[in-house]
Amino acid sequence: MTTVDLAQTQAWLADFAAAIHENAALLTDLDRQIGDADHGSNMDRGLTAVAALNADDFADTAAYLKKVGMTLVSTVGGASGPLYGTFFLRFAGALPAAADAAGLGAALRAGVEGVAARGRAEEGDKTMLDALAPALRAYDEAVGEGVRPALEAAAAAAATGRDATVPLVARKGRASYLGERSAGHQDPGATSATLLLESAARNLG
Amino acid sequence: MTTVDLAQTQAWLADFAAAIHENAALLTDLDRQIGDADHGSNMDRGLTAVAALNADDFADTAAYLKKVGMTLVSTVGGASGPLYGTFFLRFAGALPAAADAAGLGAALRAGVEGVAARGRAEEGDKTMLDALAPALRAYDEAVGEGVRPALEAAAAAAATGRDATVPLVARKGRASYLGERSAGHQDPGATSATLLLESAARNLG
Amino acid sequence: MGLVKKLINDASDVVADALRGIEAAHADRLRIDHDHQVILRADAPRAGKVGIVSGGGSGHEPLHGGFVGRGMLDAACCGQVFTSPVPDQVMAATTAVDAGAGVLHLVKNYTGDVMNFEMAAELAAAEGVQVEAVVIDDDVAVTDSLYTAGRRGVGLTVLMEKIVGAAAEEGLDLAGLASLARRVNASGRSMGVALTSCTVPHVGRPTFDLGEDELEIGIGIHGEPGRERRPMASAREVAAMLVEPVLADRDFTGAPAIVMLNGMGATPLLELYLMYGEVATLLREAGVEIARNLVGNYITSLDMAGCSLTVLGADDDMLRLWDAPVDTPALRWGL
Amino acid sequence: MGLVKKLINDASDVVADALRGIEAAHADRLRIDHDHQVILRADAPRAGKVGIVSGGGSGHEPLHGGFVGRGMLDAACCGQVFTSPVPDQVMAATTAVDAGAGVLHLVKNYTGDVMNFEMAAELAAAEGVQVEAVVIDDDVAVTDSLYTAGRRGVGLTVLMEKIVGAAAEEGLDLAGLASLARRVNASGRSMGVALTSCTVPHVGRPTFDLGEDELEIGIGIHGEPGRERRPMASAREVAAMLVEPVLADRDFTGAPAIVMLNGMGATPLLELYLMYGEVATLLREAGVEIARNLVGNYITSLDMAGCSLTVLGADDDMLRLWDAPVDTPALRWGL
Ligand SMILES: Nc1ncnc2c1ncn2[C@@H]1O[C@H](COP(=O)(O)OP(=O)(O)O)[C@@H](O)[C@H]1O
Ligand SMILES: Nc1ncnc2c1ncn2[C@@H]1O[C@H](COP(=O)(O)OP(=O)(O)O)[C@@H](O)[C@H]1O
Ligand SMILES: [Mg+2]
Ligand SMILES: [Mg+2]
Ligand SMILES: [Mg+2]
Ligand SMILES: [Mg+2]
Repeated sequence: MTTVDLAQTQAWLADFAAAIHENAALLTDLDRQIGDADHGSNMDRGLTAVAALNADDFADTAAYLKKVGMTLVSTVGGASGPLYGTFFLRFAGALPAAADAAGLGAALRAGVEGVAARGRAEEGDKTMLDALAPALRAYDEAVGEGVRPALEAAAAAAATGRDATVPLVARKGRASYLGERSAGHQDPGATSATLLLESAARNLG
Repeated sequence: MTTVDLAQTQAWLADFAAAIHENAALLTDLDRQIGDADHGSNMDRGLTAVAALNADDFADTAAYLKKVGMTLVSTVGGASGPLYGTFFLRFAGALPAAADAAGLGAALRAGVEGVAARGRAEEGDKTMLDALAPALRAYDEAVGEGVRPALEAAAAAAATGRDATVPLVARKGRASYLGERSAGHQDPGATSATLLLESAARNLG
Repeated sequence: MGLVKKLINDASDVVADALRGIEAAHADRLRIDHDHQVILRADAPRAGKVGIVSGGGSGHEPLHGGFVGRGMLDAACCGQVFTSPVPDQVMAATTAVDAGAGVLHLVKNYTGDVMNFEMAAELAAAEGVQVEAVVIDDDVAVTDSLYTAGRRGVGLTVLMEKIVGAAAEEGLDLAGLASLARRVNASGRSMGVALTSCTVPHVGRPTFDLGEDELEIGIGIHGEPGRERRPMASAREVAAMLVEPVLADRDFTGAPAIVMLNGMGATPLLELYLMYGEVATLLREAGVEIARNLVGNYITSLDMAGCSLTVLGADDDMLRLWDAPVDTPALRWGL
Repeated sequence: MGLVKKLINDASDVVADALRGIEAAHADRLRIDHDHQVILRADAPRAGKVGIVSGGGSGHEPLHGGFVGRGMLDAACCGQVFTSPVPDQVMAATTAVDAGAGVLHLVKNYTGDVMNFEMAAELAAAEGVQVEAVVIDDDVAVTDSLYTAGRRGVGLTVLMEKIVGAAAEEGLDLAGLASLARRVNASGRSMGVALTSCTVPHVGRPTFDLGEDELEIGIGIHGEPGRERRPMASAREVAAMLVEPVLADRDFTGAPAIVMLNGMGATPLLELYLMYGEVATLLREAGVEIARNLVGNYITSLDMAGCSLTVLGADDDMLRLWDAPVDTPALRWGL
């Protein structure tokens, strides 16, 4: 049975940091269309700080991930800082030692629920939750197949959810100020959240 | 012997006002290149006020032209207001009753010298004097032929002087701040001064 | 991308570099915590006084840092450009200005600002600092509903910081200040218009593109597109586009009003005064009695051209606090 | 041409309309002579006091109208945009503020301003008003020579109006004020840079075009092109382009300096403070002791992006007058 270890977890975050850096201009450009043009630079600043953490400094995966969450809270700012920070803090809090697919699923659920609670958003509000919530459902459905297949299903569902944000009228976050004019644009946070799950699927399990 | 009367004089100013109005955008655009983009609107504002004067309100041509000068001083502003104002005030002061070509020449000389005195400029400084001074010389040379031919010679000399401002480096007025960069542009004031003489040649004598 | 056309060094250092300039300019009255990018009153904390802390993304100057000083804020947290400050910054500001009487957070209603201030308040409470937060949401351009993020906090923030800051200076306690702030928020409304978007240093191109003959109506302060695009109009017509939705949202007759006509950053003062003339005429025609006014750049959006109108229906208390002495870099009177 | 993209009604009415707004905003302290487009202290003329009159083209706000009030100007003459006022305006201002002690004209060195003020002074003298004029020419971007129009008057005008205005408020007589003004003029230098030109309302397009990667160095305050075009540079490099020619023109070591970092109209305050940080560092490294400073939009060029630096080598008298109370719409302290 595959379990998630500290090295894998750090690889996940390193991969996510690289993906954010590569996509920073895209994320900012999406945010430019229906927001304030900073999602890419916000996330890039935070993940650069996360990538600088040394896994050897931490007793276990949960401790490392807790620090990841605190680092994001302390460096990202904006809406995405507390949301991604909460995701990792709750994720870390729910992650069992030597987590298997089910354990990882519990952590993922805690993380996603943390985002929903912190942001008071629901699916369909055109936020990162529109990628995270379907990803969690897909993960749970595939959890019996093991960590990697479940994460692959989650990443695919996140991408579908991200694409489905395009026609939505935003009800939460900055895009909501645009009202009807927010329709026709892809949500930046759902885009970065999909990168998060894609990195997970490439590195965990 | 042709003399200059009040009706002719008013026709001159009306024609000048029309010429300025037609060329306002050009004058402003010339000023935009080496100045502050207001020569056209300045002159247009002033000549609109001049055109509204009623010649019947004045005892003679000199009184009318004095009012023209005062009106320009009071409405144009900038460098051209005092300069054109002074031109007409001095012109009016030197104009004999029922002026013939020589009398008109004396008035023209007084006007041009007034501009030079007020502006402390010399020919070659890239100002309106570069049109006015050669015009005066040409007028004096042709004065024996009568008002109309002398004014036609003056207008042609003004145009030549105006064109000759293009290569000059400005030493007076706002264009002087540009130093060498003022070369290659036609002086706006020399351009409007040429219109003044062309209107005179069309209406006086 | 070449150098973005701004007076900056590196886009990532804009806030840090500007803070050095603010320190050089105002060392006599302000103290800068460069680690946390917090601007503090040089004499903070003041014994017995409730600390007033605000902050948000940078790019709205003079808000908030220009309003730190006697009679207004004790501290301002400077986030990155258009990015809410992080909880560490708010926490540092909060503990630095707390003198035992507690700290009031004045928070503009943006998801990021609200969450980051909330997290900081939790941290501060855990350290025994009494914190209250009041959220400002005065922008009538945004439809309010239970299901949305609600209205943005915009121009009223300036009036709020002045009035609440004056009350804190007078010694009002934390509960009293929070309730005053909520009264101010309930009585103020704003509406903005843009002639151009603005360019975020990191991005190097305008956040939105607007045709030469278009206006963006109902904009916020982050260069985000507004609610509606309309054909370019005269100042008189634009004034009506600002005044009408404000008056439609709240009845401002029957009480004196404090009116701010604010520039978004790139609009000449000449135009702001001209707009104020138009706005004041319309307000008076609608029966609003303008008791006080403020015309200028107070809450900006980098180099955006445009302006916003804020109207606050003031009671005697608010008027008195408005007139009270204030001594900050950007607002100073009655000393 | 469609509507020019500005918050105005008709381009010809910009000044008249803005004056109505200024009146609406500052009726408590200013009086407007709409016929002559003159802004006056509400309490002018003041018995025994020399009247201080300035003015020039509009489009530089808050200069000059924003500096009318206690401790600064008695009247400001508002020409059309970028166009010197006509003698009638200056004459109206002069007679309105004369209380028998005479009137000092503070004139920026532009051919038009100088001639129009001169004509007005002749008219006023004819009516028995004692008038002195001091011409301000502080712009080191322009080569001075006997054969040219000389240097422009730019940023030093703000410092001049403050210092001379304070001395007039203290009761200094006309001759003393004129000599103080000449001392200030002799001790101050300025240099400006533009990132964009500006758009004159009547014209509807920028006065000059500048590439995305170009700076215009040595600009004045009328949107006119500068002395030189250079590639876009960092704030630190731009600061050197301003500081070096100023220090090359006059030795500012050995006496305290008053330094102004002024915005041209469309530059965010965030950038101005950032620039001030860079400029202050360079000045200090060059041995200049900055005793006082001013950062913000004080003498602008409509919607031009850019900034200017003014340095005044001050004696004790000037410093004291700088610190003296001032109470105008745009400058207020020490009350
Ligand atoms: N209330 C919320 N709940 C969940 N996600 C949200 C919420 N508000 C905003 N977001 C997400 O945050 C993203 C924007 O992040 P970012 O641009 O970094 O912050 P800001 O909006 O403060 O500038 C949005 O695209 C959206 O996915
Ligand atoms: N000292 C001077 N003597 C003669 N003509 C001058 C002088 N200074 C400027 N001019 C003329 O005035 C013209 C500019 O007029 P205008 O644009 O109306 O005024 P301003 O330069 O004040 O904006 C110049 O093109 C030049 O011909
Ligand atoms: Mg954003
Ligand atoms: Mg001109
Ligand atoms: Mg943001
Ligand atoms: Mg001019």
